[in-house]
Amino acid sequence: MRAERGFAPPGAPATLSGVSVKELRLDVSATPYGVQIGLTTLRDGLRGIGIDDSELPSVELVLAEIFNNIVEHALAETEDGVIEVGLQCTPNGLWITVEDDGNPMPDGKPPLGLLPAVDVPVCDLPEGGFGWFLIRELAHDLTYTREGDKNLLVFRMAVGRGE
Amino acid sequence: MRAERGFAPPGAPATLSGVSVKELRLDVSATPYGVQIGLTTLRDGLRGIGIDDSELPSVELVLAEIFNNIVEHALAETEDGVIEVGLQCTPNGLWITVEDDGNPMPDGKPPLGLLPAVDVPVCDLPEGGFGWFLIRELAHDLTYTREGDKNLLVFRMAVGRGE
Amino acid sequence: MKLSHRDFADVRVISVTENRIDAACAIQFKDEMRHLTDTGPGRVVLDLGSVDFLDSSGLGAVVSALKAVRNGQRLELASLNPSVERVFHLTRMDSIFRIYDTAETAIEGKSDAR
Amino acid sequence: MKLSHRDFADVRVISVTENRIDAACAIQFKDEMRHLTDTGPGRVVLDLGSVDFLDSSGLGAVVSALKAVRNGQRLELASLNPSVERVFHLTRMDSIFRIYDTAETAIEGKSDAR
Ligand SMILES: Nc1ncnc2c1ncn2[C@@H]1O[C@H](COP(=O)(O)OP(=O)(O)O)[C@@H](O)[C@H]1O
Ligand SMILES: Nc1ncnc2c1ncn2[C@@H]1O[C@H](COP(=O)(O)OP(=O)(O)O)[C@@H](O)[C@H]1O
Repeated sequence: MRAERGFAPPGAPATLSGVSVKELRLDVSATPYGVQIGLTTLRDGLRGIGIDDSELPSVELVLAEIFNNIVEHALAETEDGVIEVGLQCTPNGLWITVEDDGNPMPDGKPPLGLLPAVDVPVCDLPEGGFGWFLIRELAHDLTYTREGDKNLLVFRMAVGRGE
Repeated sequence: MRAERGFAPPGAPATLSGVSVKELRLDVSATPYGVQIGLTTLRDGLRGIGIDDSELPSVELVLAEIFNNIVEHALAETEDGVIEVGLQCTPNGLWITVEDDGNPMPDGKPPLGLLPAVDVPVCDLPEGGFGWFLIRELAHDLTYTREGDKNLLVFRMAVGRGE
Repeated sequence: MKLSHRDFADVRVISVTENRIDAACAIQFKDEMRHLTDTGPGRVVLDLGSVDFLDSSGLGAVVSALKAVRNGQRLELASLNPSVERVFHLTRMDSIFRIYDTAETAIEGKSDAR
Repeated sequence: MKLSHRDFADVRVISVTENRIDAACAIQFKDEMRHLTDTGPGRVVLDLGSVDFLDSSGLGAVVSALKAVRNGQRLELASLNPSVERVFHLTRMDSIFRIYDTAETAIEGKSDAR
């Protein structure tokens, strides 16, 4: 994990005074195995900033889908791509930022993430196309911005508000 | 059925003297329904020239595969195409000629007709590609020639040698 | 192309009421089969007893019907006439389908007999 | 990606011995599943009890394993952890697979129970 640096995700609420800022930053190597290692590392980090064990799976799933898409699509042609992740626990949930310097989203927007039809013959069942559906199901307040040659995703997970 | 005309399929043996020539000619309209009607009509005609009921299915199958391919491939762009069929019973079997004025065979040769693999998952099973396999399994001495802008197929079915 | 069907305890028997499945009716056969398997139980038997001619388009349509079943659903065949059986045999498709001599033995047959 | 398997009278139980099926191992999982269903009996149960993380690549790999079965063969699932079950539920894939609470109930379950 990198040294912490100033952190204020666009769209995230200003940190309330008196509330301890719990944040985490991580560089993830943009390969399938890098993603695997990154997600495993984040499990411990998330526990450390107050995310309950029962809340970890949905955070891990959303991050996995976002990371996988960046590896497969945004940074597909890049050898040593890096994904920068920031996570901050706030009273209204866990705010997450994900940055990469790969290709922009198609049409400059993240996919709609419609659920592929599953009441079809076995041979026609979809083997993919669930990624952005899952992201949109589980993430809140998601914004995407293209800043220069970087992609920036900011969103909130409704976790970490326990006690 | 058209009026009979001189009939000597290239490659067919000269008709032996003393053996009654039993032949049949038919124009088949090059559409799926035309093929259906043509094949049904041929059933009676084939019985008439001495083909046994038990031998009809293989002849009908080979003709169906050849006709279907002509409709789908050789004459696909033609509105009112016609397939000319000649059948002649000889001591060494039923000689058949099939003529159309559609596109030539790919590479100037009829397909090899290899059996598609069937020991595969259900979803990968072939739904087509059996036509020329069946033709080559059941027909003998098959030759294809492109004559001007016509395709000519000549082959022998090992039927009609009964009694 | 007309298909009729009879439903038993845990099996639907679909009968082809015409005597050929060929290039002229393959697409219609596929569509009707799709509807009858969609709405059918876990086991469906296609009775081909009336069919005395099946070409490779017809064979492809039967394979296509197999590929359109739901998870756990099975499509089996019954009453193949010799000329139809021959096409299944030549193309090895007889190794893909469970084939019963008659619809009756199919109905009696245990669904997990394969 | 390590898969182990145990064969019973008429069912093969395949167990994933790692704790995740994700983008890094999805292809390997597919290949090994394909081999184990190819050589397996008519009924195969995939025991996911050790898996505590499955992403959409992993889900796609399980669907792909389903699409690779032979005619009449069925692939069923057992022992989904809550996080894995959630992915199946959100994507409606729980309507496609027969899912047993444990591998044991799957083994006892009648093969034509669906
Ligand atoms: N980060 C990204 N950068 C560029 N394109 C993307 C990104 N994420 C998704 N896409 C595009 O959106 C499509 C849908 O993504 P998703 O729902 O995850 O399904 P899948 O990746 O399985 O196709 C992808 O196929 C890709 O074309
Ligand atoms: N009479 C023909 N004229 C032109 N091309 C043909 C003809 N017959 C067959 N072909 C070509 O050979 C291929 C294989 O034919 P076939 O074995 O009958 O399988 P299918 O027609 O189901 O694809 C066809 O897809 C087509 O490209």
